[in-house]
Amino acid sequence: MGHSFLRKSLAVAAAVGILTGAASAQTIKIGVVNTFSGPQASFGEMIDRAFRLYIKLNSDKLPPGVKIEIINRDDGGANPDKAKQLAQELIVRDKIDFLSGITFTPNGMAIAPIATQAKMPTVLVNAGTSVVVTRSPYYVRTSFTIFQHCVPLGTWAAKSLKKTFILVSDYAPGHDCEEAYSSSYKPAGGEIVGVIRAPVATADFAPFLQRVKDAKPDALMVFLPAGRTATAMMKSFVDLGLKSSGIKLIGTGDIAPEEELPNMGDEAIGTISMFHYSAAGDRPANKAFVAAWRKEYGEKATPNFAAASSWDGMAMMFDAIIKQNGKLNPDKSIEIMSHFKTDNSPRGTIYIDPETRDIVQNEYLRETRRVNGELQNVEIETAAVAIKDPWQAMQKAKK
Amino acid sequence: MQAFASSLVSVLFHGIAYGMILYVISVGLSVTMGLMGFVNLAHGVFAMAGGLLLSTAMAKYAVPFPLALLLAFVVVALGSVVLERLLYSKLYSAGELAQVLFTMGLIFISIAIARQLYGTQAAPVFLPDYLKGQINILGRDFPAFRVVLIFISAIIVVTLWFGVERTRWGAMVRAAVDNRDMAQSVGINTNRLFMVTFALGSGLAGLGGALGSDILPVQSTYPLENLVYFMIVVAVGGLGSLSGPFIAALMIGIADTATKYWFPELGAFLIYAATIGLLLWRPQGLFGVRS
Amino acid sequence: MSAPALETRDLCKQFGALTVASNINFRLEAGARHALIGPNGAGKTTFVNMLTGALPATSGKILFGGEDISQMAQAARTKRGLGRTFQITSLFRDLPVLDNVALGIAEREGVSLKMWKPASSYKTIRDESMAHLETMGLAAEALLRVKDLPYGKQRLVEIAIALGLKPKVLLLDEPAAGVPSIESGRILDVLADLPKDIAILIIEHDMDIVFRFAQRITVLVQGAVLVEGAPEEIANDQRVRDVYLGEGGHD
Amino acid sequence: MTRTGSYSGHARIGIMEALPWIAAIAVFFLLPDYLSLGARIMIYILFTLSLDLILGYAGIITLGHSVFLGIGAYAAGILSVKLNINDPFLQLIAGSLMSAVFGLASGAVILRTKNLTLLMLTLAITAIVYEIGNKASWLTGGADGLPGVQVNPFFGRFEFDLWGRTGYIYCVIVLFVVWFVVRRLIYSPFGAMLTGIRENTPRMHALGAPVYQRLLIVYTISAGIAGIAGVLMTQVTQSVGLNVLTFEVAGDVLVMLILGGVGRIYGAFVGPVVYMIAQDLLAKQFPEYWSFGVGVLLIFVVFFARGGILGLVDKIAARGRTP
Repeated sequence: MGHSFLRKSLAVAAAVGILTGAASAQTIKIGVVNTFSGPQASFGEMIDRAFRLYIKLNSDKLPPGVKIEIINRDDGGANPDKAKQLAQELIVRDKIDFLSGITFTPNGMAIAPIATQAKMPTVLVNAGTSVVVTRSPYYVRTSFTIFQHCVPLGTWAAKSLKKTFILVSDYAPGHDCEEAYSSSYKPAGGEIVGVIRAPVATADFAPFLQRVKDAKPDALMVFLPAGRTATAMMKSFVDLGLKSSGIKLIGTGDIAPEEELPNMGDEAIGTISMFHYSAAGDRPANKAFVAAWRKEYGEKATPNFAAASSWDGMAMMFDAIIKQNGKLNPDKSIEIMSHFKTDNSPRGTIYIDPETRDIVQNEYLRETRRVNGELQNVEIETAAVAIKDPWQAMQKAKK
Repeated sequence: MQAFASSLVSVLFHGIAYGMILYVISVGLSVTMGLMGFVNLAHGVFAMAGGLLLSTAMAKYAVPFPLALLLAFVVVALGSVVLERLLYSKLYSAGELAQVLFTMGLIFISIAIARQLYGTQAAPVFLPDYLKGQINILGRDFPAFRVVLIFISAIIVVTLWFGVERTRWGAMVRAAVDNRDMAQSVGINTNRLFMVTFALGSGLAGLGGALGSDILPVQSTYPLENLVYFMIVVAVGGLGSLSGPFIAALMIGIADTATKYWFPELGAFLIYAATIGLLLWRPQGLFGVRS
Repeated sequence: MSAPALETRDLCKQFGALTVASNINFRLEAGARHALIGPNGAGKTTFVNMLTGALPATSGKILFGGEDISQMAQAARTKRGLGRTFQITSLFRDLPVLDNVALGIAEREGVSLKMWKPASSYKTIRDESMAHLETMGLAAEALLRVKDLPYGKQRLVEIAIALGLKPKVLLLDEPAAGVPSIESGRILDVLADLPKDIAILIIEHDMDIVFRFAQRITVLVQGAVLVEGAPEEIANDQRVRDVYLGEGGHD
Repeated sequence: MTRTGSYSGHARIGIMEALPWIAAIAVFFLLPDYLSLGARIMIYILFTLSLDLILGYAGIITLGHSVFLGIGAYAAGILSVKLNINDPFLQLIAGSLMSAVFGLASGAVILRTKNLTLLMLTLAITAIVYEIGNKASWLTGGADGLPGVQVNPFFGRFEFDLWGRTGYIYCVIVLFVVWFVVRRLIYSPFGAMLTGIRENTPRMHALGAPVYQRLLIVYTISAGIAGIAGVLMTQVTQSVGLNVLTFEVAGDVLVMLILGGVGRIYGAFVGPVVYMIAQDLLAKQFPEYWSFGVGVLLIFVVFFARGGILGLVDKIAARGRTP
């Protein structure tokens, strides 16, 4: 009885599907596994806002009759089992055409097998561990990799800062950054005078920084998880007199996130960070992006790197939809997205490396400054142009 | 050798600062747990509230720092009385499980409220200029704020101990911790005693949360993230004791700092392992009146 | 002469500076009906707790049938045949009366670690529990929860549990405390009918019960044995009278 | 009704007890789109059931039960990824054993204590194991998780599929077997004895029960069952993340059990079903209110419904019976 009921309901569903299809109003569904709750919830908002803003401003470019629907699901943070269930449901139940979001690497790892199984074109807009994009041929990444930041940072630092102390969070991305920085810094003549792997949950950085201070390096290279501990680190850096003793604070953009700058105050001024995006970037595309963002979400709102990646990720999905005129084929979609290129990203020129399906972008050296009374990460140099993920190259070299 | 001595001074300094804050926050927990036998996992909520109050008062209403500290103490103490009368007091004899669940519920609620009001970022605390920078003591530079923090905490500790040793209230608390039934039978109004003590303990937590916002940044998940440390102080120090948690807090503060300084790769291992060892050696804590 | 059922030698207990038992030397002969009396706070319950192992003694020895059990855990002492009841009823209040008794029998019989067959299928345990309840006149209440029983009957359950352990020595800590006098008569009848081979030590305030039941009486005052003797000796002992009169008589 | 081994009651399986299984089968046919959520619910029921054994029956309060879920989960993951052992049943047995051994070892140490000290020790041990999981990234993948877990098709035929059918059936069958075993255990003299410990530990001492040894046994069994839940989670997700070792998961499972009802076996069924469906429906619409809601719910249960949902059902049923 169960079976016949099931068959009937499927038949009804199919009939409805045909009818709506015939009406030529086509809805393309994008399933988003994202983080809206828990301590990392700010990602969810950034990504969702970027998606919706792009759709709002660009829906006229879609083929006639095509509409985009976003279906959000909350994974609550790095919860692979939950993320996988949500992705599975989006695919099976909601019959989505694209999967996106994927804030955290473990979640991306868990979803990969079903993305492959379901041939689901998936756009990673945040997870930053190099290996994750290799887990499925249906993965494309618009975000970044840790190696992309930390390798150029090492290259740049070696030019003027001869001795570095490294402080990274003691988890996989932190270890990646430590490795990446050393790989370019040491061959260029830099000396690493100490490494501290601090527990991820560190609240008080004073003891670590005291040791850094005692080691008297030229630079302190810091990698922390995005979004919560940077302010505490920055305060201790100044309080303990590291800044006044001339040690340069350098790191990825995570040590001076736009949303935390107001809380940091003048302590943050002079911080050097390597990142793929700054809201203060003066490219016209970025100025337009930030202006649109503020118009939509208020004068005080500022988009961050996750917003930029998501904006570009949506642009990429639009590209695939437009090029196929709304008649989507997963393999075709992946093919198109793997060759995506734009000069109009808020990040400048970006493209996808067809071989790795990974992002190729510029890395900007920024310095935190006060501009018109507002703290900004001012891009002072394009440190790397069209950099591919160095990790992939290193893996190849190993083989 | 001199380098080692110098680093030892640093470790002790930061360790004591951290330990002092842990103590000011946790002492109330030790006393209420010893006095009322209440497993209050939500003690950190009061500390968070203190920190958020301080942040708001200073950032929004430009309240000077000392006044904001006082405000944190008073408001949290008063707020805790309301909770105590309405909810806590109903569960004094309800058994551990009910207390654990109730206080977990409080934690969840407070996290949600804090996030709604303050977002996920740490609440900003902009110290006045006179607390910034370095103070030179005996030829060494120390961060000014931490010096002040140790100083204020020391005053609080001395006042508290003096209060418990010399006042009628203190005598009643000590009597009731020793033997609640006895205290009741000699005419101590334990209801009021509990309320006042709870308020004081929570107020101190609020003060500690505010004072320590530099060391333990205040954000919405604060009560959960720091729960283990507060509990360790109390469990290791011993329930119902004033001096036990003091020594435990200093030990934890210094040990934690020393690990971070010399063996950062050990992370929190050492603290947890030491806690487990200590509790197995003395299940009632170092100076516990009861387990 | 065979070893006494239970004996203590120089048993002491101190809580900090407070001495609650000092050099207690005590013998409970096999099959004895012995009472332990003394004013409030004399240390009677502390003494019982040390005998059963609920409290460790500070110094001294406890011998059970001649064997030194001073260092033994409470459960092991129970297994050897040292049973007790509690002063304040300490029952499984939410469980049926029958189960209160059966749990002890199951421990005695060593079936508590059986994990597969339902407890209710262990007929012998069930039948024996019922037999003890019948002895206590509680057969009709076997399936009620203990907390639904009147207080006097709860005291009877206490004794039924103790009997279920088939003790060689039974320590009764105020079996009739708080029981209305009608029902305390029942308790007394039950006690009188207990098998003769069980040595019984009763702690009791009710002197009627003590004098009707006991063949020997030990008087404990401030943690020390004041005097021991036959009931009539105790009744006529001036020191005992002083102690009790000084207290304003017993209740 | 509190379900408990009893010398005075009976242990027949009632009609109502078939309900969960009828529901499980019905879901398979009627809600084929919900099977992956269904499988996760089954896993959490298993996990909650293991907690009910020690909390509901033996009265041990723990804030670190996730450690056993995590050890089972990582054991299965490491077996597959590092040792290439992909037999599902071998993983199941190995994971459960690992977890049980850890339960035995840690229980032997901590069960000598009680109350707050015990609570703290459960927390501290879980925190340490979490740290190890994070640090030993060569073995566990650290914070990136351990992906690429392979599970051979069951009996050489049934693979995990996109719809989650195989996973669902597998989880239901494992749960059924464990449920049957746990039910026997609860109704056995051992279960009756556990209830005795929960109700009145000093009295059990006086009855001659070596309480510590008994607690250790049940703690080990519970750890083994939680380990099974962990293995299932790894197998169904085909990867493992550090989240299985967090305090959050330990807290979640506690909430689920309390919500369903403690010491009733079926509380462990009702709690996760209600909690996870509510989370699935509400958390995505009102993520910011979710933890607020859970907090209010907990307090409500403590003050007004100590027996959880099943306790409320009992009360209503009792009211219906007495006119």
